[in-house]
Amino acid sequence: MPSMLEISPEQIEDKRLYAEMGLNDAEYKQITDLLGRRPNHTEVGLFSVMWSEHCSYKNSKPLLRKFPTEAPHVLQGPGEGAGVVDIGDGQAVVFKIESHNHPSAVEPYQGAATGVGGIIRDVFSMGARPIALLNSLRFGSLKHPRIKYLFEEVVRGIAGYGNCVGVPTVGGEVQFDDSYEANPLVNAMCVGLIKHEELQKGIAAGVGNTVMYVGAKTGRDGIHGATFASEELSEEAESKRPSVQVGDPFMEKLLIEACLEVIHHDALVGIQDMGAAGLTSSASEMASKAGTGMVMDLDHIPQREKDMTAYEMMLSESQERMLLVIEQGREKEIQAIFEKYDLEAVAVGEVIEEKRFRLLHHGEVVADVPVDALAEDAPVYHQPSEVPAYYREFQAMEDYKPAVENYKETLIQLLKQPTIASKEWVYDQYDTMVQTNTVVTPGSDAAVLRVRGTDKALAMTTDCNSRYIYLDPETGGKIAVAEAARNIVCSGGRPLGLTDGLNFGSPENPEIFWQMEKSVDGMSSACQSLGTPVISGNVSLYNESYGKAIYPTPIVGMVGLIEQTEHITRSDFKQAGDLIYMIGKTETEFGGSELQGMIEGRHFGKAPHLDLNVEKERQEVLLAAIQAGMVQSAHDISEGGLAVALAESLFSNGLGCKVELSGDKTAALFSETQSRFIVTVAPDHQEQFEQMMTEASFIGTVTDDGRYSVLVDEKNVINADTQELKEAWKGAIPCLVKSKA
Amino acid sequence: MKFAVVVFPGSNCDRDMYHAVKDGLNEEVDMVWYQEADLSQYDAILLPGGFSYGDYLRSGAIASTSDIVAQIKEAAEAGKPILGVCNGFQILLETGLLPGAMLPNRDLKFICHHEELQVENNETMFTSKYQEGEKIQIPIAHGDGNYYCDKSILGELKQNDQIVFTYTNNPNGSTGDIAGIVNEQGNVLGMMPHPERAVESLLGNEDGLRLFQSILTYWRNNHAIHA
Amino acid sequence: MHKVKIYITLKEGVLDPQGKAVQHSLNTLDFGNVNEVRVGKYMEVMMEDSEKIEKQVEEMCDKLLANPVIEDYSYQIEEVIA
Amino acid sequence: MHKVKIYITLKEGVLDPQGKAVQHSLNTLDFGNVNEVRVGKYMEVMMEDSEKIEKQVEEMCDKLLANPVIEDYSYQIEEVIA
Ligand SMILES: Nc1ncnc2c1ncn2[C@@H]1O[C@H](COP(=O)(O)OP(=O)(O)O)[C@@H](O)[C@H]1O
Ligand SMILES: [Mg+2]
Repeated sequence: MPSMLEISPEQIEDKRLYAEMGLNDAEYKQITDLLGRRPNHTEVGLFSVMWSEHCSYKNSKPLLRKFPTEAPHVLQGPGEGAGVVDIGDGQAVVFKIESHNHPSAVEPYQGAATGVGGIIRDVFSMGARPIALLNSLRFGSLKHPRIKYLFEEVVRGIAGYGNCVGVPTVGGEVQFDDSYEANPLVNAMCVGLIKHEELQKGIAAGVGNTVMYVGAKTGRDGIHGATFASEELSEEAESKRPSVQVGDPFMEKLLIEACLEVIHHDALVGIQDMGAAGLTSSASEMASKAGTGMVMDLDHIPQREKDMTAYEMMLSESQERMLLVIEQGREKEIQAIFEKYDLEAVAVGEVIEEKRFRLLHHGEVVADVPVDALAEDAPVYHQPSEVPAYYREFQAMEDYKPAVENYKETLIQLLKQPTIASKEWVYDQYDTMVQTNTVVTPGSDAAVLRVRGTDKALAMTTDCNSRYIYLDPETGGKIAVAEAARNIVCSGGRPLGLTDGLNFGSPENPEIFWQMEKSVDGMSSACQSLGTPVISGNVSLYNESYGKAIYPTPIVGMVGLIEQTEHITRSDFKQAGDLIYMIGKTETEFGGSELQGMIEGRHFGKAPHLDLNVEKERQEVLLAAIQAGMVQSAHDISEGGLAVALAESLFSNGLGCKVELSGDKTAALFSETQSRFIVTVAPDHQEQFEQMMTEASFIGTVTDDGRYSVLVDEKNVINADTQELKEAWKGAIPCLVKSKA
Repeated sequence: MKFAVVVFPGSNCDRDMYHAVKDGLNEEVDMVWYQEADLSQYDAILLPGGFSYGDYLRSGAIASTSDIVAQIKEAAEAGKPILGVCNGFQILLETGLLPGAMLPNRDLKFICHHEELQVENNETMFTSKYQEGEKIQIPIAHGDGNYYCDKSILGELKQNDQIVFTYTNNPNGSTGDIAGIVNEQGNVLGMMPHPERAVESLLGNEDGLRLFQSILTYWRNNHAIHA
Repeated sequence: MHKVKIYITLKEGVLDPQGKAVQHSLNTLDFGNVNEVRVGKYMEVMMEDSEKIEKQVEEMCDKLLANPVIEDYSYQIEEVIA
Repeated sequence: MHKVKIYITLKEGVLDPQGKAVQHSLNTLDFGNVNEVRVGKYMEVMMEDSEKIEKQVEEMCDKLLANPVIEDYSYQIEEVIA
């Protein structure tokens, strides 16, 4: 059966070659049992990628089951290319987030670009037109030249791909922390819009139907990308470099248009993108979902390079490829659509009744395995979990409170912290407006896009404060979901659901697994409380190098529905004379705060407290107030506390504020107590607003003198020129990027 | 009035242009695929932005070799309004319908935000609805928007009043702060900023709408004369 | 079969933002003796034999590969045994 | 003074979308005998004399000019009289 030069099944077993492909002894044994014989080289390859964490979720499955995934408006939960949520009028939004951390660490431009390309394919393979991109990025300190390079190239790669395919990049977040120094995170999210009846599935139904391959030719790129993504980064990664994929956004643009045309063709049965593990995963998953089998003749696979083996073709992660199943005999009709776009559509196989995955190459059977063995029977591990010593220590600590002397200087320094500073340097490189739907471009709490032809709009955001999660994963997990929801609510939307990008270290480390477990618990309970089901997601594990793991970073990508475009609200103050309110009470909470990091150079202690009932109540009332037209601007209070949130609200319109607070100055200004908002209200609505929002306290007024003035207990604490603050905030990242090492 | 938006492989502002005419101007408009178009049926031709052929080689270069260019040239000679925005401008440069060439932005980065433009010439069929010297806000979104021409061409452009829009705050290094130019006859306009992104108050800006209205007014005036 | 190597350079006098940036980076990286950098394109084109290859190459360059407003080109043709 | 000519090409096997698009366009332009196009970079670097120019050039390429993950480079050094 195997071709002459191939390593024999016996050699694979004897020399434990499967281990190099990422399979352990027990897994190899399980494969041998499933097949009733030793697997050949190609077959071991198929299993190694399908049973990698990236494809099988073998370490995270038990945790993912905890997420609430159902709600009446969820049309498609996790399991397909992307989740789908009804927004009324026969329309739905489709969205998902995906990580491309390891490829980006090795080749940041292409890694980030192909990350964007991949998530877009997940969305249009559902039949949806991609309407927006977001991203969530984590890097080490910009002081290091290598980090600067990674940061610049990742942003350039996201821009290079997204701008070219014509999907606006409308939001995201970037944070900097030493824990990401050797292991940056690059997560990309895509949102699409679809009519209900256009929803597609990735199924290979109908025995006898034809399997078609569309898009770019297959090369040797990214071979073992999926297992690579599931392994710890090490020196060895350097030698794996040739596996880096290169993206072709032009090809992707053609694919989008052609595929969105093909979905209207009645001969189409199923469609799926070739993502991680390429042909292997798309083909076997399509068959497995349909309860069928598939036979493919690899001689027909369009190939970019000479003499590719079956193993290489099946494991290649060449980009911009799609797999279609169409009614037998109607190949020409489908091909005609792709021809218009100069794309090749090639018949490469057939759906069979027998639930086998059978591959032919040069007239020989080179692999023949049960379909479900690949897609369904991957082992599931319940990893041991252990409370880390650091957590016990942090919980036992006295509450931390920083000593602040010069409040104005502290505010300026906070505004210059890269995590807080303006991200304009980043989003100025993204086409934020193409498709002409973007109502709120980056810079506010969430991006807002109108839904053309209706009076509705969509709000979207990505969020995750990994410092809180590190200190206390359960509370931090709750905060991540709650904060994303706050951003949606502040924009005038009701959260519809979320996609999660779980980025962690090695699950085989019990303390890391504990972080995973607890974060998921926290996120799940917040999802329950806030009514935001998880509709899709992605898991990226082994984000560590030299034994040092990243901060646990479960990113939340959330989409909300704004019922009428007139509800769209921004974070910046609108008009002098408006009244400023703070919703919520401030406690002294500095564990994991921006100020703590700035002063101490590390994060410790307890994460801020979060009461989900309070959170839910406040979000509901605030949304109602916005919908009732009483709110001029709304902004959640997050990193850097009230002082920073106030400053951010002034920058767009060059206004000023006069605010009077009471109590402890440091806490009043910089504490990161959760569930708080700053809201401005026109004087006309004062009474009505105060009646409705009983938890709001009046703290000052918006002025037109361009001064930032805060008094605490009637004493002047900060009095600064808004412009001076803005320059510090706006200039920080460009300055760090430009500065020499 | 009937507009054609020519769609090349990789065009991505084609729908935006379509909506600007259809919803902003309430006129007839078709998106026509570059291989299937019969431009003789249309009164005005719009070349949209995007990345035709991925901007590979040079932006606009590969599109400028396609067969449809002959039809575009014919329409230009017939005096029809032809508007190329962003990649459309780059294509017009590559075909030689407009003088000059595009280089990468001075800072080598793609840039996208609103820019202030000055209307230098309001006597074209594209700008009659603006005041001369008027400052307007139009979004830009490009990586290769650094307009280049040599001194003698710049002199000619100035002498013939072919410079239609300039940037008040040159964002990309363009020669003479040029944001948009017309041909000598005045019926072919190329500009990097995107007027089709500025036609609705919901999206925060309507300064681009008058450009389309100017085309319509011109056509109506002329059409009335011929009819 | 022929392998044609084509070099496309910016005309003298045309500003080269990329070259400038590269030069600047090299200077800061301690290559102080770098005076000027110009960035162009290098293409390798494989062509099946034809009698008028030279003419073809020039035509290709004139029509598509180089933009005469800003660029010059030169080329080398090598015969290769397939 | 030295003029250093640097040629940067994509490694074999690395996808070259640009080359593919150019090839396709040349084929439709009636250059049917064009089989493959690979697009790379060509740089001309003017350097003041130094004893270890060769070493410098390689360092420059390794550190900045070429991306070792996906690109190869080669170079020629010419002496020029200023
Ligand atoms: N990587 C990015 N891509 C696009 N927009 C970004 C990115 N990072 C930040 N932004 C935008 O900058 C603004 C501020 O971001 P951030 O401080 O993270 O907001 P918040 O704390 O309200 O979530 C938001 O509008 C966000 O969308
Ligand atoms: Mg916010």
